[in-house]
Amino acid sequence: MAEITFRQALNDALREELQRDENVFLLGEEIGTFEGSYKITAGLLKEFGPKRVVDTPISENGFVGMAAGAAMLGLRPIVEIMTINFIILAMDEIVNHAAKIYSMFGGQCPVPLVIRTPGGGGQQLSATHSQNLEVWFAHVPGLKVVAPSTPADAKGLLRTSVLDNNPVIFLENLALYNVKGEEPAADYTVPIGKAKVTKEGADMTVISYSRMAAVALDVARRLEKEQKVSVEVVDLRSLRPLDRETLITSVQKTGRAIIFEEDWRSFGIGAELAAMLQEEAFDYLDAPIKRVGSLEVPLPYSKPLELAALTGAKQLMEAITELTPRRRRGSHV
Amino acid sequence: MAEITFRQALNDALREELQRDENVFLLGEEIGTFEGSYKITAGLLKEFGPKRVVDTPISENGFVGMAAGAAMLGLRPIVEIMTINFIILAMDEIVNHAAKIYSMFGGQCPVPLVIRTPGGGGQQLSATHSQNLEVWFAHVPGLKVVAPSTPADAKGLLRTSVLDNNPVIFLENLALYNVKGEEPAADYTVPIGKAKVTKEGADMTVISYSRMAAVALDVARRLEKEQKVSVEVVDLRSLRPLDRETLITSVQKTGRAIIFEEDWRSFGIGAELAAMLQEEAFDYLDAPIKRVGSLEVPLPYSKPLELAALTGAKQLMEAITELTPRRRRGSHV
Amino acid sequence: MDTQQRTQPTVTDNAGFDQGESRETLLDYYHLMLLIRRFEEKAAEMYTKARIGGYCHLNLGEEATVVGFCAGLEPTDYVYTNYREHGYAIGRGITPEAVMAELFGKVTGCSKGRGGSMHLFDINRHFMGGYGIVGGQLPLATGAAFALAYRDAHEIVGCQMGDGTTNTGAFHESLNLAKIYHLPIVYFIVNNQYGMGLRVDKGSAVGELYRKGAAYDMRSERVDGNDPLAVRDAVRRAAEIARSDREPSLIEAVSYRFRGHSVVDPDRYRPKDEVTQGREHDPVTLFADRLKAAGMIDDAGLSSMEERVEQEVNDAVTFADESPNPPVEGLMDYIYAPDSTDEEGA
Amino acid sequence: MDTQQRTQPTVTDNAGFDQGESRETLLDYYHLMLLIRRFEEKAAEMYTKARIGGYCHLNLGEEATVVGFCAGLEPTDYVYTNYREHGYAIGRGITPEAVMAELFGKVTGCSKGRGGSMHLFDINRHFMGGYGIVGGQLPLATGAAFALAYRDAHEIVGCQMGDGTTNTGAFHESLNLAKIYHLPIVYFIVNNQYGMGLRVDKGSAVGELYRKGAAYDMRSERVDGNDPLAVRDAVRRAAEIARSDREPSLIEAVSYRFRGHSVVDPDRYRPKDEVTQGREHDPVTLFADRLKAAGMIDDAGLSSMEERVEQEVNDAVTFADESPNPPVEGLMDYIYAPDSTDEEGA
Ligand SMILES: Cc1ncc(C[n+]2csc(CCOP(=O)(O)OP(=O)(O)O)c2C)c(N)n1
Ligand SMILES: Cc1ncc(C[n+]2csc(CCOP(=O)(O)OP(=O)(O)O)c2C)c(N)n1
Ligand SMILES: [Mg+2]
Ligand SMILES: [Mg+2]
Repeated sequence: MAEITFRQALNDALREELQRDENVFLLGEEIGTFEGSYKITAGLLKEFGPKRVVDTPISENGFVGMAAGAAMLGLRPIVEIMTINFIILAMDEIVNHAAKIYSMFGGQCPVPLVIRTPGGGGQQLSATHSQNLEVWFAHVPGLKVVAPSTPADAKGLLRTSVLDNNPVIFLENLALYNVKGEEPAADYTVPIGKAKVTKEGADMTVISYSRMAAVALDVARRLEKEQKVSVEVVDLRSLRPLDRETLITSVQKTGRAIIFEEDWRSFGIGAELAAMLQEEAFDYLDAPIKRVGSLEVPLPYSKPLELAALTGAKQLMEAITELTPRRRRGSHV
Repeated sequence: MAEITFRQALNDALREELQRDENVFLLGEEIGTFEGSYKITAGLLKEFGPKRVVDTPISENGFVGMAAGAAMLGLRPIVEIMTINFIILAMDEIVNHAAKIYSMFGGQCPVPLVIRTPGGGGQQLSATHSQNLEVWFAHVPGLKVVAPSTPADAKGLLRTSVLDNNPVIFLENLALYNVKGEEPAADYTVPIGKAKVTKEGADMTVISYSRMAAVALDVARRLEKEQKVSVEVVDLRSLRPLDRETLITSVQKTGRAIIFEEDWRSFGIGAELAAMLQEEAFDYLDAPIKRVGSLEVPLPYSKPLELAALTGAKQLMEAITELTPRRRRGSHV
Repeated sequence: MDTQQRTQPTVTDNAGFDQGESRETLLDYYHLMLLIRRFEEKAAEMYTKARIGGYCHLNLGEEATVVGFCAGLEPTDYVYTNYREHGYAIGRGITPEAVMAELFGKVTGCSKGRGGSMHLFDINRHFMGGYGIVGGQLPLATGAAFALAYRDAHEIVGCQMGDGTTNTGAFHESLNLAKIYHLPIVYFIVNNQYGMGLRVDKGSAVGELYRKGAAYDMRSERVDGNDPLAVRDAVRRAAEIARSDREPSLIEAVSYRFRGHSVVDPDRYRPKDEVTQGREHDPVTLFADRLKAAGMIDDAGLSSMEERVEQEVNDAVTFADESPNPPVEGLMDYIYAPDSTDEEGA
Repeated sequence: MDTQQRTQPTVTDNAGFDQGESRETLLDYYHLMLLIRRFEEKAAEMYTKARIGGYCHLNLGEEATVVGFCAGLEPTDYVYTNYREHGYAIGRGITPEAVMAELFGKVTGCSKGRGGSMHLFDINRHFMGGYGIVGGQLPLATGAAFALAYRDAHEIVGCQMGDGTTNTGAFHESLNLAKIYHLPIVYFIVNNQYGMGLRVDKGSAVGELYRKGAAYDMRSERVDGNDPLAVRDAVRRAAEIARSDREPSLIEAVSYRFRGHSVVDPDRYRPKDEVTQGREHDPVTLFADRLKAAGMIDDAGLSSMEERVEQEVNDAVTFADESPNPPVEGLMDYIYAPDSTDEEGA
């Protein structure tokens, strides 16, 4: 089975969408001549020309709003915001405008807009260049938010996002771009709002998304091999709308849950999941739902500090061990 | 005992801070000649002159960053953002700059900045002018976030916010400005990070902040009179840092909790509270923690729709009834 | 090179009209100006009667800028405005009924009662919205122009804004984008001399706002906002350049806000004599005088025009009054556009 | 009125220096330019050796703008820059050791290892930070100038930025604020002709960036960024006006980026001959030639200067190498400033 990188999957999906629909165009800083800060758009300017692949000045609020306006007239822009840290400058056009235009004007004008942007730490980019902030978007009605963890899902979700008639925030992660995974079938698509059980398990459920969903799967598989504990892994894939059903079903089965996210722990995505699950599966819970997230500090540049601040496989392992039912634990002492 | 409005309490606190410290100055749109969109700064330009009360053009990111820069050199700006809906334009200077400068530069330069801004719906201001968004700020390390519900706490917290050496987001609510309450003692201050049990109760805990904390207290008192159920009410007052201890203690006592907030229900403040409480008080919970919030829709202008979308006393009552232990319920049928 | 022209506000009490002007059209302009005047006065009245809620901003004193702007564009051109847009909505062909119904929050309103005074919209008339966030409409309008250029369309975009709006980052970013991409758009500043209580020169380093075009090598001019024909001609010049040369323009129409910022603003901060003076240059009466002086209408004609307009406004109120509220069961409609590849909601 | 002056880039291979120029000072300038050149070359080397992480942007080719800017300000003036600031930090008196240590992420770095290459800071030298968010430093610098005006202080603010930064909303809002409040600040654009891969005229509607001052009635001029004296004099003029008249200025220094945007950028998008040409106007060698021609230094002097600089740079690396990392136990320090009225953290 052929493998491709996350970067290639995005590049392929963008190319296919540009070929499929001439209303689709790309807009963003350095996506053309420079071929993308992270080379996601490599080759596309050459192939489709400057009408379809548009380099912008450093004006995030301006060109995101411009994309929304173009979408109001029926174009289907795919915007790249170089990293999620800069999208903070465009929140007004995203939240006060793109997210509200369809509703506020009584359903007269959809805004079919996709905004791609990578988040995440671990590259020593320090405090202003290492954020996640998914929760800011997931909180807002009128937006859809997706965060795939595999090349296949990235391709499948990018396609459905472009077909969607609403503003979709497509969240990537810097540390995922070089990750390889199965190349999906030519017609593979992933519906927005559907989570995926990436590994079945009996003892507990680990819920995650984006890069941490990949880490969670590795950890779970390793533990399975070592026959330590049977962990079910759910990859959210979409943060808004949330696939409550899949989450509840899994936790009702395992009775234990850990939410694993890269972002700062409090007031994050995990908070909603834990709150919702204790509402919906209270009587099935054998233990409190745990949240594993990063330390709440503006991420420092210095490598040892950065490593100490960010969560990862080690922290997840610890949480799993703490949460493992006594009987199973017993079987190893 | 003398009573004052929430508006007057803020106006008094601003005046006193301007008198106390000449490094304190006010900055914002329409706070001078116009005396404030909601008249919080009425009379202050006349009293302190244009050096201390500065009208700004419509440049939220520009003047919020300007205030942060002035704070870097030791001034203590109090910024008014006319409503929280416009602070969305200033998120970069708040989150990428004010919140990170002290940490990212190794503790060399504090940013003693207060940003006051009212949120809330119910005024028929429609989707772009009725938001809350507290969670965006509560999520960010480096920021402190307060949201008082009474004139006394407003005054007490505004004072401590101005004395604080960090950026403090001071959240008000349009519907609170005319609310009256006890005038606090001249030296009354409220520490940032301390919640308040505004009413003791035995059957359940209702946790809230800002305007909804006032509504919750009314409802709880009414129910007490009618001897229906004994509700303990906790007013958070600060959203970051969170006073976990007070919340946990109360819920350990009552075994039941409702989080009551005006904002959209999912990924809100209540999510963190529910997640944290099920982590810390799991074995004390007799029922799932409930969240009562507003419907997740861009708030429509039309009054009947707005009323249907926003949460309030009625919704809280229903939740309390559902959560009331059977024995007590029994005693009324 | 300086691409700016400075048009000295022309004295407006001059009776002569160019040959080209047809009586019928001029009377239409007058009718629209008067309709806006009376509609806004009625809106203020309805607000005090609590039939209208939220914020309500009126075009009183700006009728000539509104009518001139609308007349300078073609019917299929796209229009974006700020929240002070009742007149523009009517000027672009939305019925006074549908506008008043929106102010009343009724389901028959042009935004189905969801937008209110600040958020009027009509996709069929290419009226792409009033926007309550200052500056918010500029990037959107720029994007609409981007789409029209992308499709090589005949239509262009007209984007209205206030004087205070020129101090926002969105103004700077939008005009720069429009120029580098050669977009067919006319940015139209209504300089009514105030942003809420802030006088234009207190908030803007340059008081003559058309000069801001220099930072983008953008053609810009200033016109007398009390003369609907001067405004129309400036907008036409700019529209023509947008249509044929694919170049943006910036127009500043100098006007005066007759009342407070919104209906609830007591307007205490402006010098009495300034207000009196401002109101003396009443664009509606000035234009009526010109029409009379040119023998195009007489007092009888004027008063029958008054009656007609009064009728139109009253009909709008009746319609709004008798229209139903949006059904509460429909509250959760329109959050997401259909034909999405997922199930609704979050 | 047009407050802009257009200074034609002066031919820089002219050997003559004004009377006023002391040999010592000129040699100091040269030393600083050479130090920055070698420091940056070493930083690139250390990056490829993975001793430096994250993003790393160099001042190679911009030495004259850096030195001229620093020389035009007084030692106690406040400086804000973007993330391409190693040279500015050194030019304002932070030791190469403390800068290199910061790049290495060491606790002895000028930001204690927390900021890295993009976020150098030294409160004692009034170096108020490099900032990684494009445009982010402008409102902050404007606020620092606000504080100085508020206190009627002698100091002023120098705010450096790149050419691409002039397209941000923050640029527009900041310059307008500085003008209406009459703030003592010098906005300094280093036009190195590119923002990452985007040529200045592709991103900005006006290619001559100093012309953007017109939108704020702000005094602005353009200087040859390859001549440290021309830059210094322009900054001095502006600083004097800021200090005595409390008025902001805008300066555009035309320069060229010798390498890619950051150390990892292979720089494939620029025409070969353009790059070659750009590098031929090497500000460091040009200035060396002038000094020689003026008989202020000879080849021996130049090579001993080379040795001295090499030593300084090597000492910086040694210092950085031998310095400890920040203690992990201290990770949660500095999130909140002390003497708050609450307990730390959230
Ligand atoms: C981003 C933003 N900031 C502040 C406000 C509050 N506000 C509403 S209207 C207004 C003044 C706008 O003045 P101008 O652009 O001249 O338009 P006018 O009201 O005169 O038509 C302000 C500050 C807002 N709606 N949006
Ligand atoms: C708000 C924001 N958008 C985008 C970026 C990514 N970025 C970093 S540097 C840069 C180019 C800046 O060019 P210029 O202002 O000319 O400065 P130079 O790098 O040439 O010194 C961009 C787009 C950023 N850091 N911040
Ligand atoms: Mg105005
Ligand atoms: Mg540059």
